[in-house]
Amino acid sequence: MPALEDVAKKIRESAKRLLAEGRAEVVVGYRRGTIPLTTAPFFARTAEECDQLVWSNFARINLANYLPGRKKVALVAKGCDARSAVGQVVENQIPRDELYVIGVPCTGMVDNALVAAKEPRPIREVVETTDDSFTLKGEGYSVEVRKEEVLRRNCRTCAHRTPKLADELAAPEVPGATPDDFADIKALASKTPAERLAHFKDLIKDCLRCYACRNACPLCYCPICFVDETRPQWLGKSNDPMDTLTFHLLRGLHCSGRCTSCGACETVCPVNIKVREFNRILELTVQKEWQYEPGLSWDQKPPLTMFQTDDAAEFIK
Amino acid sequence: MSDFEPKIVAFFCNWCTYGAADLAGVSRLEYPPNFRVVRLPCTGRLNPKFIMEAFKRGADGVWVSGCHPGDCHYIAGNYHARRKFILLHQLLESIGVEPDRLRFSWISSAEANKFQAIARDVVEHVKACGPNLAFRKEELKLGLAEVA
Amino acid sequence: MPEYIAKKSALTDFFKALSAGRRLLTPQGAGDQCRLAETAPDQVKLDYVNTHMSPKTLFFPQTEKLMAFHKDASKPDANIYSCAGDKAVPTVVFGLRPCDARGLSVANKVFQNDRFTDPYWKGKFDQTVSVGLACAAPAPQCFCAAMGGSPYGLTGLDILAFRLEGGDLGLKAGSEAGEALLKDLKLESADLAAVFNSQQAAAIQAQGVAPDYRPIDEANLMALFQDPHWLSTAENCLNCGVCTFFCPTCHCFDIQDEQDEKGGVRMRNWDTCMSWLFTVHGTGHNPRPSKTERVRQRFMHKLKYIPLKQDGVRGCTGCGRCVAMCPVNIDIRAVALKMCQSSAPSQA
Amino acid sequence: MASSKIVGAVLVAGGGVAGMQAALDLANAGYYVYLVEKSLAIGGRMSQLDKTFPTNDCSMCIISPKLVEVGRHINIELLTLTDILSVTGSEGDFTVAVRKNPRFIDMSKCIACGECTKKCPRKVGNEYNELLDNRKAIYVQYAQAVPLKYGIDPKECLKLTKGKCGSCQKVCPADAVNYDDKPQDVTFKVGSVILAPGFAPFKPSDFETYRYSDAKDVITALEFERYLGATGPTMGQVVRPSDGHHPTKMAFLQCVGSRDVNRADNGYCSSVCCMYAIKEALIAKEHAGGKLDVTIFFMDVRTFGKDFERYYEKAKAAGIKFVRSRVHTVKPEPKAGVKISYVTDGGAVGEEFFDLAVLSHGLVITPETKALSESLGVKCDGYNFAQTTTFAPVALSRPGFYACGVYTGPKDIPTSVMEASAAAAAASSKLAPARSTLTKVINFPAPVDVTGEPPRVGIFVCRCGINIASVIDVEKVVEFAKTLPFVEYAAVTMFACSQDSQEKLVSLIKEHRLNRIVVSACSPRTHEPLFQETLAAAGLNKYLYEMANIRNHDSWVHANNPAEATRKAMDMTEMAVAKAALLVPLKENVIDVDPTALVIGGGVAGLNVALTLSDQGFKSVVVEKADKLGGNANRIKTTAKGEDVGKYLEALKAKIEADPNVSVALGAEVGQVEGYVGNFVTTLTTGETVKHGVTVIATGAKEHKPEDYLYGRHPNVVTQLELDELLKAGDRKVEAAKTFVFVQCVGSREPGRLYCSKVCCTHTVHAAVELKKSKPDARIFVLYRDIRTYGQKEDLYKEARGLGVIFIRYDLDSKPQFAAAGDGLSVKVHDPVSGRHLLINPDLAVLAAAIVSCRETELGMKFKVPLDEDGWFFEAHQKLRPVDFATDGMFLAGIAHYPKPMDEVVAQAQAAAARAVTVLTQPRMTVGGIVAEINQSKCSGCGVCVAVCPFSAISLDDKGKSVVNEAMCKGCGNCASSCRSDAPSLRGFTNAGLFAQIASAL
Repeated sequence: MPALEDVAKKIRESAKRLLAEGRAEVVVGYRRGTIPLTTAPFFARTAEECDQLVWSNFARINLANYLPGRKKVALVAKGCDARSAVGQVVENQIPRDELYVIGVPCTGMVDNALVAAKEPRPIREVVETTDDSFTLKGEGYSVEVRKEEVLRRNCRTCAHRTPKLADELAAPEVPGATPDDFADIKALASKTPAERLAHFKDLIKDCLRCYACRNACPLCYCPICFVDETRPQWLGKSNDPMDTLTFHLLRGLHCSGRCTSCGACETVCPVNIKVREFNRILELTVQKEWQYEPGLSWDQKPPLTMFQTDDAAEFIK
Repeated sequence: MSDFEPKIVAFFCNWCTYGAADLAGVSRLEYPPNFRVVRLPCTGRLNPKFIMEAFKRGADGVWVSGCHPGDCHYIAGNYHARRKFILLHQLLESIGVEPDRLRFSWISSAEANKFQAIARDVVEHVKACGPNLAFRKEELKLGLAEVA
Repeated sequence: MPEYIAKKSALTDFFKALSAGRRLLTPQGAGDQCRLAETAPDQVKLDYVNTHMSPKTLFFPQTEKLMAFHKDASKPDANIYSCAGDKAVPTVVFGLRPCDARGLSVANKVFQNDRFTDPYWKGKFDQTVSVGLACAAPAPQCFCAAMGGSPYGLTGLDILAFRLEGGDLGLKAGSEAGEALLKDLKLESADLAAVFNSQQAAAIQAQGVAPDYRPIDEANLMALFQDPHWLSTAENCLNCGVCTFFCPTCHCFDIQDEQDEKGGVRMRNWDTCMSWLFTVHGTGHNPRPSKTERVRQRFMHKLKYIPLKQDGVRGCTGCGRCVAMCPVNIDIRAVALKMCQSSAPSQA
Repeated sequence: MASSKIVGAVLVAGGGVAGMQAALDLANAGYYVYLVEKSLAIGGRMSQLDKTFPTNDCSMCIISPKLVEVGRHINIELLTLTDILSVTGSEGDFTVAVRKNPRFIDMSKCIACGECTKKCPRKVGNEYNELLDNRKAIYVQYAQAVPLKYGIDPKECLKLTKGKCGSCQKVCPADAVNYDDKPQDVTFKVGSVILAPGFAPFKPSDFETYRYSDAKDVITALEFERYLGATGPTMGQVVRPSDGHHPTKMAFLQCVGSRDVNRADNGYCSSVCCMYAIKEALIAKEHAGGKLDVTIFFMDVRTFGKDFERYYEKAKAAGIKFVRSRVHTVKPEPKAGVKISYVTDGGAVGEEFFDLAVLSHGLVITPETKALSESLGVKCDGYNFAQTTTFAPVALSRPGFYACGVYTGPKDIPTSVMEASAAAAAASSKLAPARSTLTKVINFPAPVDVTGEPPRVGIFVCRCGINIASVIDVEKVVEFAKTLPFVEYAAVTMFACSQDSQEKLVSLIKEHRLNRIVVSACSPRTHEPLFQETLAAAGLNKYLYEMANIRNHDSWVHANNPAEATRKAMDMTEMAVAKAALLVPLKENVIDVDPTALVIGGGVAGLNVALTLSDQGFKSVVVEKADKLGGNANRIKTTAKGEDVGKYLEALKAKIEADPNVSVALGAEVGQVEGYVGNFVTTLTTGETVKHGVTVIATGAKEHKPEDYLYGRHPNVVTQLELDELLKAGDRKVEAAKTFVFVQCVGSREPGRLYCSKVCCTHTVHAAVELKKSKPDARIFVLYRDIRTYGQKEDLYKEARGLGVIFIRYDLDSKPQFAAAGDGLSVKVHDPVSGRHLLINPDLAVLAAAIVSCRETELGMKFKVPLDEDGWFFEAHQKLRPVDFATDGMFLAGIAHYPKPMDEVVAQAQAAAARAVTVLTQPRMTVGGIVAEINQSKCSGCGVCVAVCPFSAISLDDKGKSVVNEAMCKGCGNCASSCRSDAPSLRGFTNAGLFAQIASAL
């Protein structure tokens, strides 16, 4: 169990070195949050600032999101984040030589909703020293929580926990988890269409269309998102459920073959919608049809930029 | 439901299926009048958003048809389209859109009979699904009577 | 003014009487499911932290119909818009937190003021009795006191309830209407001032030492606006707008027309200054082209522009929702401190 | 020849795919074309095909745009029902006399509604469907025919033959029927003549043992093709003619009327039958859902073209059975089906029942064509194919006469198309001074600027006689249209397409200041260009036009439901108006074209490209990697026709040297490439910079270095080209040798190189014949898998056998075994006929080594052109664009495309030049119209559009944002649908326009 502080030290050392060498002008990492159970993305530009960099069980945000358009940047990246960064290089959002990846092999990040379910009392403080557990403290209580009990769902099925394409690693490699078996997605087939539609409508019923999922997503770097289009206006602005569903479906399609299951979308959702359900349907299809996983090589072609003459599509008759 | 007449939006590529529909006309092959055709240069032009828009606006069904693989006037448009269709088809089916509401076909400009057969088939299947009440925008609540 | 007591044993009767002729809304559900919902008098809960969303949804729902027309060509008014707001229902809300009540009063001045009245807001607001429940134990993100409020504040409330030992509720009027209502309810009156004051002091103390944000009030607007810290303050912002959606005082909206085969509706929907679309012009020009301008707008609006327009009242009431909800931990308290620093030389 | 005598027009005889291509290439290169077609419509044999091999493309789908292009070309004068009477004069200045036979229909009036056919009482066998069903005496040749005008068959029409009936005249809503139509003789002048009269399928009626004439379940392949066709007599149902049941077991009998001097006088191989039989077998299996067994009885499988061998393998994998046997007897069974008796090459006797026997008939020259050749003075071979030479493969014996297609020998569609372009090049080679002297240009008034005006939509709802109005309440549609937004004017018109309606349209546009036009009538596929021209004539940008197809898609298919049909017409009109209101004028820009070609490769192909271009006055720069010109041809002794390659090459090089239009860069390769069609800038490795408008890739290929058969390890094992070099040098090794073994398919048709090298069989057989002639005592063995001496080359094979060359077949799993025996060689091979192993001790073994590609991946990337998996450059379309790349301004010639003999190389070079001329001849190219554009403020530079553009028309600029090259964009809209942020937009099919259509559809 590497101590979080050891990892943090390694990150700080690398960050300072990269800044000093001029390899990077900014290091994108995490700092401690101002309230419990959080970290915040942090941009270190000086050695002094590097001292604020931390490693945590709550480093959920995918920092690759901050890469497009930057120059000389070093990125603190979990397995999924590093894959997103690779995707951004593949998609011309940042040149490979402007990017330096400080990979952090990751044992998963905490889902705060699961923590809240375990400990409904107000939490005043979190103490974390290792990457397998942490202690919650509040008015007159102190509880230790094992991380594996409160892992985000995407982290539980992450097969690429060690960033394989990183320029360096800030911690020893870790084995990948058993990959997502998509059992729930496959089980949808046993429901009637009406049941399925009801399920998905219920899933998004609280959606505010704040688009935090989109904004936290490293794939959503479009200068103007389709939801903001006005001519034609693709989506109504009211809280009509079909407009909301359309947003999620189209965002799912846009992410298909590109999503690394980093879970940022679900993490940031203020109403705790499992938005990855849409992505996962497509992820399963992409894997099944084209045996493709994004972010695993610098020169891969995303599935929607190519085709095979024998792509299977029996439904087209 | 027997008197239900579905509204279907069809997207045809100019070179093949639109041509097949033309030929069906020349050959006076009758089929039900339930769909309205949006002509595209190529199925490669079909943005999945168009399909969503049709459903959102209350289409009971959507029919997309283009050239057979290999026949594309633009060399590869339908191959690229096919990848999009594979994903869209899977996504919509998974989230509970009745599979029969969304139909894809390849019909060459010579296949007027196939066109007629599929046209009938599409209408019949959408009819069997009944009106699209769930996968569309809600009817606007005008509430004009309640005005104080 | 004397205070009143609703006895623990008679709480159901109290709520029954309170909601006579009105629907009763109270916080229901826990955690992120906690929201104002219609409640039977015997189902009122007192042990929530706060509603997940702010109560502004009551008077300013996310989507609100303003006008409508029909397409029935046989009638003379076909295709002509007429006013069609949803009918307001007499309501009593119990359980507003004082921070939110203050927030509603800020928003109320936006929708109803000496220059302008928004009938849609007014219709609902004027038919609602607001009953607060004081916060004895603030949450980690709470800082109402620092923003000039109090966990026992009365602003924006007709009545404030506070819990007494033994389970009784103390009640204090916040408005004349509240006072009248309390009288009507024929409750036992008592002098609870000492209890109230000591509870309030303890609750304020529990929020910790309140930083002094007054330098912002005194600072030169342009100095605040031009301060370079906005670049770094905004750097990790995702521009998602969660802060604005959850904020009790954020009130911006976008008006849209929609139509279907039977008619059309003009509606307003929440909008957010965090969005690129919020300020983009028809020409394509955007005066707030990047997130830096947008982030600045939000904080300047809360902490400078609203105080300037509303006699020094801040647009932030310290409810802490934005702090808790921000995916990247942009904490308005930290931003306010930066603004304090940047405003060091006060107005010349 | 004085240029004043040169006529800038060409006669093209024959409206099949070859004739059409030649006509288009000529017309697009500045020559006026008279396209003469005997029948009612152009399209030829290809229009009868269901699918085309090896891609299984729908034949009609790919030919149809070409038909339309020919039909609409202002510089192609289409003369249907026309016979050529005579051609007098000489090269550059011929006078052509033709007879235009009566159609009895006024083409300017006929709207092709088909009312006449419905009423015509006279049924006649339908030639289009090989007489398998009936047409009427008044008819169109096929539904997609161009010109789409009816005609009366004078031999069958009751009115014309007996003076009775006249019903077509009565029902014709357009008053187009004219029974008094008379033949007309006309003459015109042309500078040269291209003959492309095509072929007829061999009729196996005289083959008594095959029982075609009396057994119902014995049919020809073309008949079977029609059964497969969606427009055929059974609409694509495969049936057994005797009882209409679906066959479960069928057979193809190859070489019926080909390679047969016994029962037919056709010694040649028809070249295409193996492939079409495989194709029909595959398609039939597909139609039958797999419930069909197919056996193909063959002598040699000749799948020698590009991707053909893979097709053959695919067929085998699909379970199609190949039996090497020439079937001797087919007997009808009492009820249905046939019994086929055959002997395999191992001597086994077989007898099998089949539901259906399909005779793969050869291609023959018709007596009419033979007579035409004679009357025009064109020399033909013994099979009546017109004679050509290897080095002038499309030139006929009479100066100024050229040919393409099957007229000069059996060939497939791509070769015919290639020859057509070659013929266009050759036919215009002497006409360059008269280029653009007879061609017409349409000048339209400058369009009115409607920018900023609100839309003012004009709607014209066509009655189409009764075609629309009898079903749809057109008045109601008009009344409805008047209520739609932006509509200023709406009216009914009788025939929207008639001349007077067009004129009225022009005046109404002006009178009502209409700036968007909607016509609710028929199909935009046939009529949009006409109306667009009218808009242009009225001074309106032609893209401000939208059509609602209320005839083909409505009245014609909903005749029994007038109420719904009317509602549909209203919806369709509303959709059209919704889109029209959002249309904006589209600009067509002109770009300059640099009239120079860069020819990469200085072999026979490249040099011929350069010379052909020079004929048209265009400059070329030939880039050759080696230090001398000529490429592989330097190593070849003679052609299969016996022509001396060395001499030819010397002459070719001398011509190049003397040609002021051609410059050569030796020892040079392509370095950096910038630009696009019209404006390439290429830097050579020598440092030289070339500005050019087009590029022709002719980089050739190389001979495979065999790993087997002791090659390189034994001095007496050589390759074919090495044998040629030995022969040229008069080497003793050959002189002394008495026993020769030729091994075929060395490195070809094997896993990893699954293609036939096409030239080796002919090369070997030719060499064997030459050796045998010079050394009658020599013992020559050819070890082969299938002998593929296609076309008239079959005569060589026959000659070789006659001379005593011994052919022994081997299979891939029992290849000949080579061993050194002392100084000599011993070759062991299994002879399938005797069933024994033979031991041969050759003095010289010649390996027919495969031709392998140079796999020019890097060059391909520089010019944005693709390679296939074998490394051959990949043309735009295997059938109809054999020398073009998908990327505009890029062309292909020679064996960089695929192995081929020299006559085909020369033809392809001429073809590539002809295609290049269509670009180079325009000093300025018009680009734009319906093309994509990028809104860069929405572009993230992710590159999806760049990746999905089939035409390499999109690239990222220096800011990393996408940009469309309008000169290369074809308007498919792939980019627009693939971009997540909608940065690309397809003009004419914008998101807003299509959304408006969707909204008004519901």
